[in-house]
Amino acid sequence: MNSLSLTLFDCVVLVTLLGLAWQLLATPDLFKAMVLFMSFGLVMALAWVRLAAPDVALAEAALGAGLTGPLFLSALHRLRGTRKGERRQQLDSIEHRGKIEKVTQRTSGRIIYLLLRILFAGLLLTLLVHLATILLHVEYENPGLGVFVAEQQEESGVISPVTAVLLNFRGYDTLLEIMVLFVAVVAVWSLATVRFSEKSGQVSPIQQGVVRILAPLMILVAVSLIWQGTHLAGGAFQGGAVLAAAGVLMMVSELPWLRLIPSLPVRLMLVFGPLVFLGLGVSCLADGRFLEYPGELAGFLILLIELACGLSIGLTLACLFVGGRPVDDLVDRGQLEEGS
Amino acid sequence: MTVLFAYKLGGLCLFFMGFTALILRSHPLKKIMAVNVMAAGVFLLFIAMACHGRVGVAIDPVPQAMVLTGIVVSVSVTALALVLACRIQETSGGAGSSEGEHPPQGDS
Amino acid sequence: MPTVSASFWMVLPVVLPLAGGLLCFLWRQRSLWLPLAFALVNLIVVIRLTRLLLIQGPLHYQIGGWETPLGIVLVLDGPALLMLLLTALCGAGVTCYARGYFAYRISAQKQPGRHERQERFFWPLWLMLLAALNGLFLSGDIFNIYVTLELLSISAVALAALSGKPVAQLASFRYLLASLLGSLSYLLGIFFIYRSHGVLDLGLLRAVVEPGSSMTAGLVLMSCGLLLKSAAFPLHFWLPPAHANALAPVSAILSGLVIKGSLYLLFRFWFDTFASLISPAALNVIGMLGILAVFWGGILALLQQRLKLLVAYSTVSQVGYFLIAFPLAYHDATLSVWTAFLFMILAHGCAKVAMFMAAGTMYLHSGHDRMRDLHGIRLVMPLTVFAYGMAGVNLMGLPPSGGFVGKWLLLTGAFDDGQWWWSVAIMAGGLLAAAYVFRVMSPLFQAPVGASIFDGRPTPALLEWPPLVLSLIALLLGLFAPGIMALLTANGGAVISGGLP
Amino acid sequence: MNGSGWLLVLIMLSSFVPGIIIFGLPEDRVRLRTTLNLCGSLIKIGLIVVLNVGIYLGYSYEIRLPLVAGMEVYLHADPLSALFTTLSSVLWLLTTIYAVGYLEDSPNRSHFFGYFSLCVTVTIGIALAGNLITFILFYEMLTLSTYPLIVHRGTPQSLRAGRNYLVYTLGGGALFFLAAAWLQVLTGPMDFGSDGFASHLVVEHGPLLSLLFVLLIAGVGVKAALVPLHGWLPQAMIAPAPVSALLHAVAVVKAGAFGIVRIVLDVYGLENMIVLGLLPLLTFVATLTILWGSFRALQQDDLKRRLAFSTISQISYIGLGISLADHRLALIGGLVHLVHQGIMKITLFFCAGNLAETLGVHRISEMRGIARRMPWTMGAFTVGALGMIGLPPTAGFVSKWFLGLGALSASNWVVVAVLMLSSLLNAAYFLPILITAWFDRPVGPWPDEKNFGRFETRLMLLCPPLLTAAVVLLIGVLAEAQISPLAWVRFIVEGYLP
Repeated sequence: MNSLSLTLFDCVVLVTLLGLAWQLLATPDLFKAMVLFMSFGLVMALAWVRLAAPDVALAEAALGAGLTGPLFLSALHRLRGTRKGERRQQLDSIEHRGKIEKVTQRTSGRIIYLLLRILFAGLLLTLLVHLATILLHVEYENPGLGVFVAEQQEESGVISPVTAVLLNFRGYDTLLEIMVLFVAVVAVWSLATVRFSEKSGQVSPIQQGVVRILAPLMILVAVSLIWQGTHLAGGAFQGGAVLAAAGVLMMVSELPWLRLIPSLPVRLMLVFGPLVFLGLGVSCLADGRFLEYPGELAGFLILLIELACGLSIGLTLACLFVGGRPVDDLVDRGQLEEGS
Repeated sequence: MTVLFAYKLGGLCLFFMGFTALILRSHPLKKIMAVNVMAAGVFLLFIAMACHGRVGVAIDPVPQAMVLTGIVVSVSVTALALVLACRIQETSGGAGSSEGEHPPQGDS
Repeated sequence: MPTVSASFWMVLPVVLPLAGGLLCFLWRQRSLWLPLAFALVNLIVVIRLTRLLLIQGPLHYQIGGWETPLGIVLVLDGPALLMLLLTALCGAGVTCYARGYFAYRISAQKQPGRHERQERFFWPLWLMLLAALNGLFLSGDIFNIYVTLELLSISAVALAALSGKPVAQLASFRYLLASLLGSLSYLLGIFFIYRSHGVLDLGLLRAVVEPGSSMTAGLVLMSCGLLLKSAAFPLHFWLPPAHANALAPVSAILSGLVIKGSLYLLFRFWFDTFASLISPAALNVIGMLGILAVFWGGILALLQQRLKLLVAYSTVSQVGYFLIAFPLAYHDATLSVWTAFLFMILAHGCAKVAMFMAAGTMYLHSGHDRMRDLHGIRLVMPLTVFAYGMAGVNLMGLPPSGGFVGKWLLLTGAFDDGQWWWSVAIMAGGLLAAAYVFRVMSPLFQAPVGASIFDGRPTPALLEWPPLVLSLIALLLGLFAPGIMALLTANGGAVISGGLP
Repeated sequence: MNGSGWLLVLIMLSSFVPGIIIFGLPEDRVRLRTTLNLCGSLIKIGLIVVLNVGIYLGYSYEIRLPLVAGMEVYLHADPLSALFTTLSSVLWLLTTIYAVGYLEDSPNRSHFFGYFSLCVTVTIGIALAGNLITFILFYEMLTLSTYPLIVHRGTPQSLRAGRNYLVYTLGGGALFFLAAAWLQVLTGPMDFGSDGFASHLVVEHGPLLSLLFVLLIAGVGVKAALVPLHGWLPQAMIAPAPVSALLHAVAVVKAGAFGIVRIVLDVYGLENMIVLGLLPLLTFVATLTILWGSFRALQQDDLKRRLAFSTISQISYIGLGISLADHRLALIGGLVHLVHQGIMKITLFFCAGNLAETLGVHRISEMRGIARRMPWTMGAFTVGALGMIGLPPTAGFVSKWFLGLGALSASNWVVVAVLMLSSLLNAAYFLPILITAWFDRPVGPWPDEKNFGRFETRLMLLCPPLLTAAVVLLIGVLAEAQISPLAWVRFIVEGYLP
């Protein structure tokens, strides 16, 4: 692949990215926007591959497009009530146009509105140009922290540099990031009513059949992704995302045992990953500092953390998709009867 | 060299496109999408910087780790925002249209 | 130079509340002992850190044992410790108050299970927020600060939406979008800074920073993000509805502690890490924002009918005070203005938490917070009204409060630099604060007309004592000054970790 | 030699601790509350006698609490502060006795007496303040502790009066705070008693220092009720009688006058004042207030409002004396009027309170022949009124006499004319009251008469005015005695004009 075709590829990627983004934000129809959003995520993953960032590409594909898309779709579905016909309704545009009409009845209103938009656009453009000129400066000669990572790579106990940074050099960041995920699921549970997965009863037998084949496969892929995280592209987040996709698939096809799962095991699994990471970090305090894995054990400990977090992340993302809480203590049961 | 600059410029454009959409669009779902586009723009900037001049050779893993963290954080925040938007719609039926302060019924 | 410490105490303020949050979620904790235990242990740890700082001076703790360019370092110096103390103190107060608040609500709830659910999810979210705050004050790495800011805002938004009312959820949705925008512009700032020097650690950054367009752009973007998160004047739209409609303990946390995090960061970036990039013009802009905030917040607070909205707008006005401290700190960024800034933050933190708690107790008892017909509540709950008054004295900056000492230092700082016009804004802010505090207090002194409309149920101790204790602490802060001074200049070490530029 | 600084703290605690305890007391513990109050004030008076003796013998009492760089709480007892401390503690004892009698059955007295003793603690603090920052500290706390007293009744009018009071005092306090901060920046941290700042500063910052002086006087003038800033005083008459007595004779207004004395003598120092030429300004404001106060008092029919306006004019005698401070006699006259005015005014307010409490009489037109019904109260009132006018046997004569001599020695004819005119005006608005009380015949029943057995009113309400009236006469007659206020003022003035 000589450089010409590569640059051509870059242009195509960039143009589609910007075009998709523009179209995605401009279109009044929400459903169309969401489809564009998912394709935007996939093209972005392509860009990451082009920029030699395989881990990020995997994460973007699995999380960015693979999970955020369905999240949006289920939100849209819930927002618009269940009737199919409404999905095409330009909810966004009606509301938006309504506002503009109110303002621009009088010609003066219209001029002011126009002026405001021009001013706003002008301001943003100058800011964009200014930042772009800063980018134009010849790259500062600093090679970033890559050099340091290369030097201390072998002490980190893993081969893949990204995993080394993520879980060893800057493991504290990842710990806090997993806590962010945990807080997200707690927040979603605090808001939602008791509804782990409604029983809509419209699941066709074909889907159930396919799920029975596909789900174990996806779980296998997820575990392998987590496993290879230490030396190739992959890791807890990417593996967790695939696991979540498997979980979502199972929930959407309403497997009976899944709907009535009590809340304690789910909560245990959610807390398992963060607790293991935190516990291992604290246990390192015995003869060193927080999160300072003892020499040769580093590789093994990192793998342990990856597995535990991968599982928890998978369940967390699945719970985020479902949006409801599992049925558990009496109070919830009481609420369930009232159907609130 | 200019290819990386093109990617960075693309990232900046995404950032500002998302920013304008966030300000102008009124529907909550559109706003959340705009935020995601902005985040994608910033991540593009980070990864383009990670190559340090030679396209296709990633010598600096730290920005990649940062972007990974960023992606996970933005997914969790998007999920929370979507559930919030749905709850607002269900309880008051007035998603995004800010009809000002509700009279405070009951407690707060 | 600060000593590289191996003591694990430095990490506990973050690790303990994290573990607490996880366990509270796991055990569906409703009794007070688990969260209170974690809050008190956090207080003990911070006190232990105070002694550590006094003995060894500023400390660095390398997480994972990696040196700074690559690893993350926790930094403990005077200002950071004072913020930890504030968070620990107010945290313990809020934990007790929240327990009393939910117990009271559960005993009087109409819809079964509603307040149990709220309380069940309050504890994990609150302890996570506490961990995020402690992490933010200790962190010495700009990307790590981004992650703690993110954890802080997601838990704050979740807490704000906990009350379940549509108006609260709409407000917290806007709050979420605002803080997301802030975080993204902060991340963009990190890009520009990392790009120019490939360094993320604050200490190294301070050594290597020199005026350059990329660094300045990075600092400006990061500052805009932080200004949005701390509701500086033009970007304050999301604060009043979010803080006023949240549950009482939540609005106390949001106004008293969460706002302080990003303000503290702003001050640390501008006067410690990137001090050489700062131009007087930029400082005057921030000062102008401060003046506008003081007047805008004060006047709007006067116009409010609802008590909690008044207190929320007073937060907007008080944020203006902190911004006014910026232009005064330029010439002699020595001790005096750091002290003024920290005094104001400590005093305002305790006072605002106490004020919101007192307002919450009044709300609980009367079922509404319309100020006009709250008179006569003084006889039912004298301690709470007294606590509100003390917190008000603090906001006004009247002696003997910590706010008075802070205001005095700001004034003398202003006159020292010859920039006397800031003092006019500071005094006007004080008078505005007096106006909206007495607007609430004077009806309380009115003799109740006819039978007292408040049900005779005595207010539980857990609802009355935390606000009282915290407002008295805010009051006596002025007298603790020598102690705080000793902390700031711990054993000769300069005020800030690496020493001032 | 220096005595222990802790004496000062003890003096302040002797009224602060009872105050805090009383706050916590339930309503019905009347006897415990009264005993706490009384022994608190007795202990305080005992300590102050020890203090005065110590100061007379040359001991110095001071205590410092450093707060922040350039800011420390510094209590220091010099002769001037001893004068004000003695005055306020003695009058606090009498007012407490009177208040116990006056508020016999009114609601939430624990709060009242709590704030009451807090207020006196703060007044003592103002008296003992050793530098400007401590003065501000207690000066603004005075506002906070007197506000609840004014709005004690909880009626809408008292709330409006309280709001008005706050607007004036907090505004003045803000100005004072601003000017003090600026002054400290110019002159550096400075204690009282060092005869003002270095003279070279006057050369460098002349106009700025004059501006700061105007701001400081405006800040203090609010509480000293100088003319443009006196609006709050007549409205504060809504408060119960012991409060208006305390406010006018002891705490707020006197603190303002004391502030003026401190600023002129200790912050700026006499030489700097003369060089800056600020004394004529003070004279002008004082004379304007004296005449305006007397003139407005003439028009009032309500007894307490007339007394309020008379206070406004009488307080400015002190200002007048200070404005002629370069002449020894005028300074003595001004300072001694600080004490005399306090005692005379508190007598008048006690009597006004008695009339209102026992007969429900508030207006002067209702006082026809009231002396027949309450001879003792009206007797004390007469002594007080004659003192205000300045007739010989009373204390008022002493201070006006010295003021007159001072004005003559300064050959300032305007001041002499003002002194004579104001004495005439005093007579014009006090004598009619005495005439209607003693010589007219009472017409119809008293608005709301209550009788209290053998004496004309409760004993607790009758004794304080009689006591203070006797003191007024005593001071007048024994002016030259060794322990009279005049002797003490001479001892003070030696410190300033050797």
